[in-house]
Amino acid sequence: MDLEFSPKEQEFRQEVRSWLEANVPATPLPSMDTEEGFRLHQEWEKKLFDARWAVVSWPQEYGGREAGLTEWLIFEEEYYRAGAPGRVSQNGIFLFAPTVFEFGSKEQQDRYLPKMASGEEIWVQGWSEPEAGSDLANVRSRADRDEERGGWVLNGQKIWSSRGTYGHRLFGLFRTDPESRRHHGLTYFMVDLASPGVTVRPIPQLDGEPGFAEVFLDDVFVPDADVLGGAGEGWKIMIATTGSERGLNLRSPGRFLAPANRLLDLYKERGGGDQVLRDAAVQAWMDAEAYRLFTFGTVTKLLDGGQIGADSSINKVFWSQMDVELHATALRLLGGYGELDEGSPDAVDGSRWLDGFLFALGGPIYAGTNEIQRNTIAERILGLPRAK
Amino acid sequence: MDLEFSPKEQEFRQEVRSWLEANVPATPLPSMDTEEGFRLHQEWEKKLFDARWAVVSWPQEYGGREAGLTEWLIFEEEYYRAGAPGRVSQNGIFLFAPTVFEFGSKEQQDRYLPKMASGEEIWVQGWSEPEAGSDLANVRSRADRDEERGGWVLNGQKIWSSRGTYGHRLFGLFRTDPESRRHHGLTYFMVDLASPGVTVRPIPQLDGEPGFAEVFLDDVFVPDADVLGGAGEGWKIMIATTGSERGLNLRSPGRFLAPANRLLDLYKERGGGDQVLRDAAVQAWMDAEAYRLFTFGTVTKLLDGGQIGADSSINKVFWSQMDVELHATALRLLGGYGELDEGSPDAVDGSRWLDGFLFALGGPIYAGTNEIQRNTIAERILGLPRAK
Amino acid sequence: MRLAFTEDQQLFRETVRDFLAASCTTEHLRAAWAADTAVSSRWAELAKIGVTGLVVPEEQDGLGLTDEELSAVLEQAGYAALPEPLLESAVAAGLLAEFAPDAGWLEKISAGEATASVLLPGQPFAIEAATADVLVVGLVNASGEAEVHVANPADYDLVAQRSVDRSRKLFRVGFAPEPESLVASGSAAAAALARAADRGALGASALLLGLAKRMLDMGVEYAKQRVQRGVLIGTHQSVQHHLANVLIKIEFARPVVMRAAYSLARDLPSAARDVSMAKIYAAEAADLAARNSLQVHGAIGYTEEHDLQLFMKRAWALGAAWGDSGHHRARVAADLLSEAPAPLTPGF
Amino acid sequence: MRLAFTEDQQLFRETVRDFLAASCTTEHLRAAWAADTAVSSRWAELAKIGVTGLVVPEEQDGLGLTDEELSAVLEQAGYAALPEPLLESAVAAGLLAEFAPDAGWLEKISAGEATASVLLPGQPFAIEAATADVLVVGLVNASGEAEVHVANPADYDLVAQRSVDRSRKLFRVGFAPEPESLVASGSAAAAALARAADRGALGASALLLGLAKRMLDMGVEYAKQRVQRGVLIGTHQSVQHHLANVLIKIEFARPVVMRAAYSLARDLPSAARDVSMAKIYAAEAADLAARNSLQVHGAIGYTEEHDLQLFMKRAWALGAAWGDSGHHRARVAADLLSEAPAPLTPGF
Repeated sequence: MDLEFSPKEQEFRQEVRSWLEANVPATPLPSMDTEEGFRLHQEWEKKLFDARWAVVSWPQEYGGREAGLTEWLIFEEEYYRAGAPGRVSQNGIFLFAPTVFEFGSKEQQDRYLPKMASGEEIWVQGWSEPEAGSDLANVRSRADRDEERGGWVLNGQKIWSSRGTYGHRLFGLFRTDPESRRHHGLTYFMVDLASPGVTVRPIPQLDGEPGFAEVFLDDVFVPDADVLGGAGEGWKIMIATTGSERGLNLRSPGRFLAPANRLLDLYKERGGGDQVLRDAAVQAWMDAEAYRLFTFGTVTKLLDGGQIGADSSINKVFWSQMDVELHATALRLLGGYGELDEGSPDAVDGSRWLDGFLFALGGPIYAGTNEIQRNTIAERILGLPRAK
Repeated sequence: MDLEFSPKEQEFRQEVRSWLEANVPATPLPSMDTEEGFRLHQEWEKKLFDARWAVVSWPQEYGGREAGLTEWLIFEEEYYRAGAPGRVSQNGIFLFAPTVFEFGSKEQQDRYLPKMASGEEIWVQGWSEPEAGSDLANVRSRADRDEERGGWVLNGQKIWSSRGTYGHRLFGLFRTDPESRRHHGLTYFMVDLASPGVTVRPIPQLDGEPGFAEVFLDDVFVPDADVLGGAGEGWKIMIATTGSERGLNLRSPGRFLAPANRLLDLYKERGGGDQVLRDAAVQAWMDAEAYRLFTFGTVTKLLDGGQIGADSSINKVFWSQMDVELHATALRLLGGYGELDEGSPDAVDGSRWLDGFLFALGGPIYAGTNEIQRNTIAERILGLPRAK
Repeated sequence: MRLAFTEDQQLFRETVRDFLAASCTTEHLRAAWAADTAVSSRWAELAKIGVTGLVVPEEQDGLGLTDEELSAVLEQAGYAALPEPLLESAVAAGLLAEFAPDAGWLEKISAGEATASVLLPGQPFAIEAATADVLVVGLVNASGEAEVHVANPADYDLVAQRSVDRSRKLFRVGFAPEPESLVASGSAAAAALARAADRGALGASALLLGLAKRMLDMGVEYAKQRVQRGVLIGTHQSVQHHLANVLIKIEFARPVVMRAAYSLARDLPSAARDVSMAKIYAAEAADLAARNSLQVHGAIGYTEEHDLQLFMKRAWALGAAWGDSGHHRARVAADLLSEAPAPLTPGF
Repeated sequence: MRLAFTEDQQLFRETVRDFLAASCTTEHLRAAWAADTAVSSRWAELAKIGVTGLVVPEEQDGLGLTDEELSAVLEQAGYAALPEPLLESAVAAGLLAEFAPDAGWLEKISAGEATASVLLPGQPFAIEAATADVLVVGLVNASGEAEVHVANPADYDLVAQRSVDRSRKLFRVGFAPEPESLVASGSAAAAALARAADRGALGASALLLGLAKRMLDMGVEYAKQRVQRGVLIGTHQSVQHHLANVLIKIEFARPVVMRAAYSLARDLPSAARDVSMAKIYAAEAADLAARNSLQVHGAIGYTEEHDLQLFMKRAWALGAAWGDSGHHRARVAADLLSEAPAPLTPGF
């Protein structure tokens, strides 16, 4: 084992840290799911992009630094440590971009990636459909061929599209072979949400913000230039992206340490020596540490040429539960002040703990419910027979 | 609500209490699953019987006092409070007897009940069979008609028969119609374990005692006189008995208060003010109290003419988990002494906490695993569709 | 020995249930969320069936009933997430009946013409303080003595807060005690305030029990109707077990809450311990009901449009109100580990 | 940055794994349960592949390896429930190497000709004390000073105990410290004893991790083969989730244990905190593995005939040994809540 960072890596960390210290907004930006907050988060992305910090692992030509896996992790650790704004462009740069790099044409890469990296164009995912649940193969939205115009006409409905309310472009699967079922006959489209026939209906979530939206498509024309890969190859292509979504573990090993450390501070202020709350706060901190170590283990595996695969299901169940417990513990520490929402003069830390709790509650549900993740673990890792 | 006991009931309680105080053995008897312990427990049953305390709710003619439900509960509370020996005859007097009273002929009642009540004949249950799991309808053991001798010839195998090692008679279902499946074609037999063709193989459980046994039947003859109810009526008749098995809640509301109070004492001695252990011990005590209150609620329902039904599944999951947690907490309090088994000079309270823990671990498994109980709750109480 | 409500209590309970089913729908709740006050014309309606004056003595036009009936009714109020300050008024009424029976407030409360709110020691905010016609304040003065004040709006200023449950209109109260507002002090005041806090905790337990049942019912309904990938999700064992575990919590919390109501109604020695136990069990049942019902609902349950959130948020708020589980565990432990714990109810 | 064993470490680990798979079967374990000592000819065999002298300095014929390799090997020992006192000998060896390198014990341990046992302050019993050739005793003397003694069987009397895990041969040790047996005292002794306790806790974590994996594997195997009512029980979602939850605990405990080994091997400032965290996670994984594997097995798993009990009972015993989770939680909290918590490993 070697749990040291190389001098070069440490230097990189220093560079990241000092830039962030100099540039991270002093006061948190408003929620990226409000109109103003969305705009301010776009501006922040532009600032990152101009300093080449927006997409560190990307090639130079698209604004990246070709950073290796470890450097990328260092960047992510520092980013969370600095309490920098959430990444409004994450669906694009983290989930979608890998697919574009792998399956997009050079023309598509040149057309999409720079604006994606600069935050000028925010991408929206169009995976779920009503009735389909977490089963991505259950696509009913269809695309019919339009030879004349050289493209496709899309009809249907996507739901739970995060950033959908204010985003610009949607990526998702549509059924191009009406006869097909399940994984077959699906094609990967990139839809300009400004196109005629697109209706976006914001869906406010528990915290009241329209974090995701329902997208209705009525005879929406999409040119061939906006088809990713070949017709009918959608499923194969999509796998990569969902892989990275569920592999959120690679988003940041330090992701939960910052709130865990704040929780310890909250305990010091308000715990009054209560041992049960002490253990709960310490457990949250240890889980954040364990998450970080698990991530380093995964990275080592990747550097050795291994795959993440179903491990990401293990990771997803763990972090989503930890995130809920961490914030639930904070609310217990706040007692009668825990219910105070933003806008309350007496709210502690601007109600960030309540916001965090409401946000965390989505974790066990999204990107495949934890029940589905456990089935996946049982079947794909433990090799148990398919659940009845 | 009226949570007082009537003067008559209080008087009854006093009578029970003083008899028990005068007669309960000062030192606990050896495990009823050892040869000597079994004999000593039989002697204790005889003592109870002679004082008419063995079967308080039974008719006078069979050694009972025709006690009502509440009086019976009072007896049970006092019995556990006094730390009196476990009931070696429980399979007979609690599980089987109700069936005999309901479906047995007068001749059978006269022949079986007195010896059952006096502990002279210990009854053994023969429900489970290999492969059948907790599904009682999955009976493979068969009984073939023998007109000449006027009875049946039994073949097959029963497993997990508690008291099977030293018990005298087995009650259980056998398939009398070879063509039948599931609930049909089953008949209720009472088998003398001394009959030729019976082989009993003790199965030591976690605590090392042969608490149950495997019973092999090879051409065992059972006369018609030992058939309960008519041929093919076995399932209908059995339901009542398993009802009472799962309705263990009616065994005693005070059942867990005695160990819970001992746990509080153990905490006072060894807890050293640890708040986490304090809360765990207090939780165990509260759960024992809640169990008691739940039982009073059930009794009220019964007195109002209601049924227990699937409520017993709710009760079974609760007490079996509580029993494990209660003893796990005790072992935590014992620290490095918790692993000491009987025979250890330094064992605390003669290793009763370890014994209790090992015994408790069976709870979530027996009488229908807790998973099956939850399915039952979901389907029969919440009305959810049958699990896939 | 009867651990069940009497027929009269059952009847009262059902009357309230039916009234709320019609007059306190989730549309009504959303209206209460949007308004400045959660008190509506429903308050006068509740008065007509005796609910607002439930614990008010008959001399002051109330029903003169006890914490037994109060908790039976509050369980229904919880099931409907009734936004009006029914519990707060009942706690205030108890103090008014003891120390200010002739001030005229009780008659108004019974008639549904007034609402009362209450602020006990250690309680950070008072509900509906801006609209309450009378605010009963309990405090510990500089010399460590308990005092009960009946404050008129003139006597205090308020700072409005915003609860995650928008129908809980919370206010920080800046109250300057005046000799005129003082109605009791010393040991009598201390005892009454302790009794009031227990009524509050018992009432919160009953509300939480009702909330838990409501969230369970919503989860069960959804599991019976929601088809995913061609199958009812209610056929999944994980869904069945999530909901079964909630039912188990509820079924064991119910007799615990009922017993606490019995003990408190009679001021039995075990009352305080029984009430604390009730709050612990009811809060745990409601917490699990919220988590598991949300998990069963999935993404749709995570939206503001879905009604589940109305009940989850109330449950979270009430779990911490009137003493959280940590506070009540300490109370139970203090009694059980003392030299002479209170005798069990029912006796043993 | 590499959070993984080196190829050499992997190789060593696999050698031990294969050896134990053949030479430490459950039949061997049952024999160890029945015997007066759990030490068999296997000890000499283990010496041949360097296991007994793993942490013994090369000068004393050992491999001179660190806690990293030790924990890698102990995970395999846990998987097999190896009954020999490998961990105790390693802890003793550490103290002997520091304070009595020339006493000749280390060479014998390396050669598999001797076993050592250890009794640290606060530890109630010493394992295999009756058969151990040397017993290293740590104690705090009357004046509160730490002392390390190398005791010969002549210096102490023993009272045999009986563990629920019959292969743990426990003894209460009545030891009368003699000037001749004293090998260290004061701060040096205190530091060495603290280090020894950390090695013990780390080793127990590795053993528990292996035990957890073994119990999971048994549950998975059973779920794949056991047919009930015509279906494989492994197709039940409840069974799948029981086992998946165990795997999650194990997969997150593993890097935590590895990190602790790394920190302790280098005596980093975070070592004590990292070791305590490892013990907490490994014990929790083993505890859940025992419960869920038992639940998946059902009644058959509850019998003495079934091998599951051999591993469950060892897991329960080790969970409390070398400091239980309460002890280690307090240690982690003390560091984290201090003015200057130890820096993270890896750094941040």
